[in-house]
Amino acid sequence: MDLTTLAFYFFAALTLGFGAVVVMSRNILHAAFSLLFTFFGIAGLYVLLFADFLAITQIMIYIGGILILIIFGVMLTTHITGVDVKSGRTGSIQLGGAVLVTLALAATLIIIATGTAWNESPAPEVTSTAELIGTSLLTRYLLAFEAASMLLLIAIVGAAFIARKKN
Amino acid sequence: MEIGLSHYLIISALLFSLGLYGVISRKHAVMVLMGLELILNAANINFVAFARFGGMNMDGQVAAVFVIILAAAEAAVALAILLNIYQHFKHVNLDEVDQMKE
Amino acid sequence: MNFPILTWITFLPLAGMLAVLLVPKGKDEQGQELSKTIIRWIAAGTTFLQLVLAIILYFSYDTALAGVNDLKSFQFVEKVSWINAHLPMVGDINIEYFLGIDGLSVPMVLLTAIISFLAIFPSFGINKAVKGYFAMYLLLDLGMMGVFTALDFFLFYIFWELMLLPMYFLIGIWGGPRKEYAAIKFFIYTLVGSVFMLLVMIGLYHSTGTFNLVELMNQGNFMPGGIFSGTGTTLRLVAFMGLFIGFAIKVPVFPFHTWLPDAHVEAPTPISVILAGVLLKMGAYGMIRIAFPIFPDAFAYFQTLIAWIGMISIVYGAFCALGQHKVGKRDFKKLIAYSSVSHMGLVILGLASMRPEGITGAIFQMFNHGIITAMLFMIVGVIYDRAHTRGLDDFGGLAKKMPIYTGIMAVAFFAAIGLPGMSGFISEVLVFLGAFKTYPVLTVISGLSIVLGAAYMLWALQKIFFGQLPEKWQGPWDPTGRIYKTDDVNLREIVALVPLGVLVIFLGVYPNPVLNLMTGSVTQLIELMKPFIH
Amino acid sequence: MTHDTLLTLSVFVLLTPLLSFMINIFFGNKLGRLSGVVGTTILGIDLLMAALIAFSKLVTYGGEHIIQTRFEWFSPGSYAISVGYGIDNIAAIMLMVVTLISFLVHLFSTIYMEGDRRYPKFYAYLGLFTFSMLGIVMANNFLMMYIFWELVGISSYLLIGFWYEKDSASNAGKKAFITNRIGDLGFFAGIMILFMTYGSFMFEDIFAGIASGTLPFNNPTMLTLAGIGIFMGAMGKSAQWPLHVWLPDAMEGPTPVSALIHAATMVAAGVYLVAKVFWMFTADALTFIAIIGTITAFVSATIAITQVDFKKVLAYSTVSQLGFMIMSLGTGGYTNGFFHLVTHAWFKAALFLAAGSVIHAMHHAMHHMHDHHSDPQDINNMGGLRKTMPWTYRTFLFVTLALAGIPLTSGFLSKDGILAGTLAWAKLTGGWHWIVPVMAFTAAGMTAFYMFRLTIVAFHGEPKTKIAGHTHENPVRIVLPLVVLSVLSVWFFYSPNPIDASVGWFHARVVQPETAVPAAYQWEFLIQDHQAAPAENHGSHHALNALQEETHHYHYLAMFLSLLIAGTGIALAFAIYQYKLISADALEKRFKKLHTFSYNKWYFDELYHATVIALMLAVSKAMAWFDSVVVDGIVNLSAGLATVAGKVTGLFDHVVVDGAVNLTARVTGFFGSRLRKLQTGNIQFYVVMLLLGVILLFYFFV
Amino acid sequence: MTDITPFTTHLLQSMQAFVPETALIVTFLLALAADLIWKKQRHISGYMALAGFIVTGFLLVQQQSVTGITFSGMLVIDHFGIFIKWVILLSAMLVVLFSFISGELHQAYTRLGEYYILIVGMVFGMFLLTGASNLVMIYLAIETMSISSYILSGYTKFVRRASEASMKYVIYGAVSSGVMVYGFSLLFGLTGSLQLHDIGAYLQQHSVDNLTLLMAGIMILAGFGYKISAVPFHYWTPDVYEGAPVTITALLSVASKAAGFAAMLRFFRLAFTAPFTAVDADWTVIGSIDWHFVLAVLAVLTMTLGNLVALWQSNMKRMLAYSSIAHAGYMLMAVAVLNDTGVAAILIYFFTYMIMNLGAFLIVQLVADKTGSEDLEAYSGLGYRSPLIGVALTVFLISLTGLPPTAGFIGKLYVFTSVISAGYVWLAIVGVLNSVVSLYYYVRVIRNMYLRDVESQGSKITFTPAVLALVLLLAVPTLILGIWFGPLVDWANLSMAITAFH
Repeated sequence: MDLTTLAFYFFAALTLGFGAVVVMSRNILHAAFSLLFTFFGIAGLYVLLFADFLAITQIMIYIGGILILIIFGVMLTTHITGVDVKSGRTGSIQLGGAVLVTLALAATLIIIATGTAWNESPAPEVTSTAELIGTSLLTRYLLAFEAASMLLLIAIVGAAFIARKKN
Repeated sequence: MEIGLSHYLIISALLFSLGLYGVISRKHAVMVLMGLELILNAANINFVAFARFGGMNMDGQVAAVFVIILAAAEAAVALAILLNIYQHFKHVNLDEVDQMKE
Repeated sequence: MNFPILTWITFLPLAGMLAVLLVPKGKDEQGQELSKTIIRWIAAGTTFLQLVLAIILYFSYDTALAGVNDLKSFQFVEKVSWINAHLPMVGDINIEYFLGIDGLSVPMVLLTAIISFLAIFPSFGINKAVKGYFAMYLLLDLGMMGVFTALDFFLFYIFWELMLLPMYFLIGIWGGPRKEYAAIKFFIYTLVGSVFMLLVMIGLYHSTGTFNLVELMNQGNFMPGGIFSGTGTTLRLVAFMGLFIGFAIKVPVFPFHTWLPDAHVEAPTPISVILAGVLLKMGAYGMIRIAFPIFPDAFAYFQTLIAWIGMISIVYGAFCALGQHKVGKRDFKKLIAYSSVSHMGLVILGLASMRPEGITGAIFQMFNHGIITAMLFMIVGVIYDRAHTRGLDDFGGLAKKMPIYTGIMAVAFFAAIGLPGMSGFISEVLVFLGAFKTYPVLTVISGLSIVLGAAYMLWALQKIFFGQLPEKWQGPWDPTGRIYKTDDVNLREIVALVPLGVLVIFLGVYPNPVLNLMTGSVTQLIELMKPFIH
Repeated sequence: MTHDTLLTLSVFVLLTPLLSFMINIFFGNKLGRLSGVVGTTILGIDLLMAALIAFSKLVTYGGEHIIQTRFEWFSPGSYAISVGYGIDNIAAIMLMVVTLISFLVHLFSTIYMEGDRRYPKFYAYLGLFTFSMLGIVMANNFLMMYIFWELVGISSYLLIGFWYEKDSASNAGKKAFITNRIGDLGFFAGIMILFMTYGSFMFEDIFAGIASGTLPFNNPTMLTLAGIGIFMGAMGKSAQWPLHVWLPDAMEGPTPVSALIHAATMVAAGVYLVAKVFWMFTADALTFIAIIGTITAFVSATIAITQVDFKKVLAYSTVSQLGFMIMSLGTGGYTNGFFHLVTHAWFKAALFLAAGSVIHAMHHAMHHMHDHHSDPQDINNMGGLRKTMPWTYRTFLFVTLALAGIPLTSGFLSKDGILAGTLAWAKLTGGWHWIVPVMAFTAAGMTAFYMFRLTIVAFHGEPKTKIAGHTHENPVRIVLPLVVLSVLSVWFFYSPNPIDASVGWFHARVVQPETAVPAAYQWEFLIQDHQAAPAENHGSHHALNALQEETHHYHYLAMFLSLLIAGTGIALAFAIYQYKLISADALEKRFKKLHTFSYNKWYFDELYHATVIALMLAVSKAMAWFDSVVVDGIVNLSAGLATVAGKVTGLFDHVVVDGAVNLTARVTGFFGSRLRKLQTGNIQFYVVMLLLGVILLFYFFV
Repeated sequence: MTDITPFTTHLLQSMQAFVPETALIVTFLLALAADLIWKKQRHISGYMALAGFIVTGFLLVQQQSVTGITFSGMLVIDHFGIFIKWVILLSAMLVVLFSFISGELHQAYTRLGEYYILIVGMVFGMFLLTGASNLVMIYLAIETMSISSYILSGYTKFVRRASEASMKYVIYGAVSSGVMVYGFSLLFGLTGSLQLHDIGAYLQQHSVDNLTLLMAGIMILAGFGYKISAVPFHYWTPDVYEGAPVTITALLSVASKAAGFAAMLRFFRLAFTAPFTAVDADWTVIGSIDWHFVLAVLAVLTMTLGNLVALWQSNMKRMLAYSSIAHAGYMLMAVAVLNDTGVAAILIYFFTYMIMNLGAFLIVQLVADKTGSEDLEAYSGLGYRSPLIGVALTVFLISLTGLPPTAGFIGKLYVFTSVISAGYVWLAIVGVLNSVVSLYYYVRVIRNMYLRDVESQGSKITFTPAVLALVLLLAVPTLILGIWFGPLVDWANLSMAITAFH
């Protein structure tokens, strides 16, 4: 078992293990912090997949941005001191449905993942993906890039409006 | 055993399912949002893995970049809306926000 | 023909409707009454003009020309391109404003004009939302007339659907206690029928590239590969059944008839008159104008089934009418409604026979049933207006109180049971003769209606007119004498009823004026169908 | 008088009564009591014209089969339907019968109906009836026949139910009409068979078609069936068993109406029809006719014996006599059957008018005594009328003799012929057919018995009630018709020989027509020896067929037997009711069951109520229920409308009905509200459903 | 360094085709600025938006000649897209007009700056979606319009149910788009491309695993299905439609659906069918998955559920929500035939649907403003209390039912024509039976307006002439299109070909 393999299993365990904690923990703060480790594990997987730029983006945006946002959300919508932190699950029938549906979907996806002849080809050696991604974003994906900025603008205007307390 | 594409895909599938489970089963809306993030991350693992094993196809990584951007925007808007819900209900338990039905 | 008489006759009601809508509302009490009167007379005038046009049309109609599937021998044809658009895989959509009449439609046009005009008189009794009532009435008139004059399937369909909404309102707003139920039931039933028609229309269009009903009758116009091309294919059978059910619901025949008793019971008198007098005829008309000649092969396939349906309707309707005897509220209108099912079953049986006598009889029966049932409903209306009940048990001995009424009533009742000397007899005999040639056994069973018809009609006659007058009706109908000055029918009612009675007797003795209209067309229709009938 | 004149005049004869109808229906209220005068006058004119025609036809053109015309009425499709009218010898005679009796009834009614508030209407209906009846007489095709047939039905409906305030009267009218319609159904079916085969309604076309060997559906049975169908029409009108039930009820109508309709004309229409289309009956059809006639004659005779209502006795007697006529025609005795029709018309009309006279007198007496409860028609309330109403009694007695078949009366001539005919027929056909003459003779005997029972109980002895004692003879306008009709029942009007009708003009003019039916399907003895056109060998005995020969052989035997039996019957009646040698009550007790059975008319009404009518009502109820619950229910179910109309009693109990409604509601609920419940309002549930959707779609399409 | 000259040339060309969208961006920014500058002006951004839409309209007319694949295959500009853009633009303009008179919005706010701005943003997202031909682009466009609509549906944030609607919308939308993105990733894994054309080309040349393709397809359909509210991805629709302001509900029900259909059709045309097919022929579906059938099943489910549940609704907005689900089902029938006739039918249907549905919502808005209720009961006697409104609503509902002589009939006529001429008779039969069911709930409203409360007749409700003019602006075309629809068909006929090749 080489190092890559070991690293893979480590990051995979990190991702899935904390992922499980995220969705199962009764304490919302535990969940939020577990999410951090999940994202970290994913970033590790990206590295293993030669996506260095993405790994860094993952850490910066997710951990630095989204997760902070979420923790803010937790703070603003939960009485930290109260019992509320321990958020329950929904009703048992629905929970049963959730388990079933999730398991069915997971099984199906795994069957598909392992059984399919994917479009695979040997990867050329790449040193840094940042340049390639940058070129892509400013050439082929220029429109998408610009549209994304527009989207962010809309999101800012909208979120700001909704989150404002008074008109 | 060589770590191949399917390993990543299985991780992604499991993460996707975990995310869905979170969305479905958690009462607290913020936890639901966390589940959503897991879903999007699962898709991203797919994109990146396919990019890697499909001959370093950068399209996959670019797609993942966009997904991350959108996830951020979505999270922001969703949290803003949650705050608004909190104003009304004094909680964000999704199963109790069901005034409109049938 | 320079004067577009068919357009006039069809769209005159629309002009009348606009005029009605433009009548301003008087503000004070007196002004309001005035506007109601003006509206009523506008409607009467419009329909009267329509009747005049129909009579002119009747006298200038050339009975020598056959029509049916021969474009050249249609009369008063008006043909203008209306919609012209191209679609892939479907080709050019060519919808024409195409009106014309032949022997199959002339009697119906006449009938529509007569009934529409005469039903105005009972409408004078309507006092609620008069403007809306007459506007809807005239819109309905437009739809009915359009159905009988249109020769383009698309146009036909539009007119066909156009009547639904006015009819819904007329039953629903001005109807009886369960009007909402009856109105929606009517609406939904008819719509079920017409959506199938829509599908077949589209399919036909896809197969031939035309909506022209006359060209659709030419099997040569079906393009190879069209879904209705070929003969006797399953799809053609299905399409025929779709059309047939669509029309059968309107007729209505068993088992699609249950909307009729409800609609009749709840509808106000003039609307019952129109419903029975004209609307039911549209179904049977659709069969001979569209379903049979376009799908002769499918007709041949289903001929026996159709005859069975006709027979069952005849007997079933009669039994149900008789069943009013014991079951449920004994409602006069319901009785007549079921008798309509029975009488319209005769039409179906006649059509199924595909014999000259049968078809002629069927069309004539449509005409006669229109007139006779219109009379019957007006007659019900007369006592309903006075007594505010139609329960057969609530009456008795009216003959003593209302002798003239009884006389008119007797004519209508005897006409309804097919008494010789009345027009209904001729058509019944013709239908039976024609049907007997093709389906002897079914016809003999249908003959049961001769007995049953007499039974329920005479039973009703007895219930209402004979025996002792109940205590509560001993006095005058209207002690104040404001609305009804006499106990017997008033002038307005006589004006509406007597022409129909005269027509019934006249056509019973001398049916040629109507029969001659259709002989040529009926022969043509049978010639068209003959090659397909084994 | 040329043919054309004769035909034109017939049109006038036909339409004149219609004129009376029109005048009286539209101007009756203005005319008031004058309407009777108007009606009677018009009928008088009509009678004169009819007499002219009858004379002309029977004397001048007696040898010609028929004087007729045809024209096209209307055209369904490519050909036209022909109709027409014509006068043959039997029509000429019938014209006289109808117009004369109608005239006399008009006259009679001027007194009898005097006090009625709808007096003009009564005359209007009489006019309409006469018109319709004349139409039947003149029709030379099935279509016209059927049309006037129905018109007769409707006018008799109006007349029977004339006193519609009484439920029994309007019920009787309805019953008459509907029972007739049942027969008409067969009639119409027969017509349809014939029209389909021969393409025409004209008698001549159809008979020519049959003679040429064309058969309906190429099947002789169908010709028989057509014949039986036509005969069913006759069964209805002529009140043959089992459709005879309407006639006794029809006595609810005013008595002159009974005389006109139920004695002389309408009920004769059936017999007339059978005579008119005698050409087309096959052997099987004739046998059927004979048997129906015999049963009718016998059954109704037994019923008549025990009835106590004056008019009911006469009614059953009428039914019985009609049975005789039909039986005669069925056994091939064409001339005698028709002869009996004519003679019976006179004396039965006389009997009914006499009954009317009695009832009128009884009414007056009751009115006088302020008695409104007694039954003026119950013979047990009468007695001794011989003294108070001598003219009525005399005429009544004479026509009773005629009905009983005593020599010197017309009734003897005709009935004797019939009985001889049955013997001859039984001999020629043999086997169980002998039952026909046996029953016929028995019925003849019973006729004599019950008629004399009636005469004795009503007229002889002391008045049984005070009312009877206070009766008085009626005025001349009532008595005159009685006298005229009685006189017409004397033998010499028909034959110079009081015991042999065959030498008279009637037999000369009413000749049995040659059958059109192919020989294979007809009695051998009905086929004449030589094939000459019937018009050329009228009025002579040369064209006798085997049956007629045989009838002659039986003439004297029949005469002897019938006299013996009738005499016995009369003697018995006198013994029981006049001289009380045998106690009627004792007999009644002794034969309690038989008496009850007869008194209740063999329970035919009850039987029909329990079977046919009950079945009809059950079917109609079931269908109405089916309609309002099942058909509607199915529709409501599929349309998603949860309404089922109609509370149904009797057939299905509420559990079933409610169950059906609940089922409807439940299924509807499944469609609409169940799907609606999926929209729980819980967003997470929505997500579950979304995923479930993905999974299910995936596995569905795999 | 690669030579970027060809790229810049292409970019400049692309920008030409991007003019209307650019106009929208400019409008967005200008409105944003104007809103900040003139704070007192209540509708300033609304006027800006309206002006911007009109300009965009003009530019769109000019576009008619500029078509092609732009931005390296990110966006396709073709007549099909332009037709849909017109539907989007017109409905957005109408909704802006509705908003000017909406009492619901004005009760809560003195200014509606962000409201109109977000509408512009949403229109921009829809324009992008209409032309998007790259998976990333599709995702991005969907998110752009979604994020705007999340906010807009909760715009009246002091209203509890609006907030609830917005929350449900955002969660459901996020899950749906997450599932869709996962589907995208699977498709990417199968074909190695994000470009729809390339995916199509790849699928045509290689045979791929059906199971996976099906899973990817269904997951992607979940995304589109969510946008067009197709069963079983419709759950958000009733709640959001009920909670959102009427104007936004109207916009969602027409414009957003139109964009969803456009993207879906383009996706199927480009990715799952062969690019070159004979004129007037069915598109050739690549692979052995019967997409016709999949879509037909979705269509049947969608219209049946929509109609059956609509029967039970008593809230007008909610009823119209289910009705809009049903209409999506009718249109899905025409998608299922997967040919140009079907596209033309959808275009015609959409145009008519836009007019009648907006009309219906407009009246719901007017009535809600006057009576304070969206309940069916509020409509009792409306036909007498306000005759013109009553007649107009009757026309709209009849049109929604699909009876002649109204525009809705024409839409149905062409949809059924396409379905029947493709041979799907069973589907057509299900479709017409559904429209019969729909009659029942539409007529229920008419019943309330005319058959109920006739006697009392309530108090008269009056409206300003401007409002009535707006109503007529929608009612009259509904009738006219019912009897004179040649030009519409011609236009749809010109626009039905979806650019399917490079």
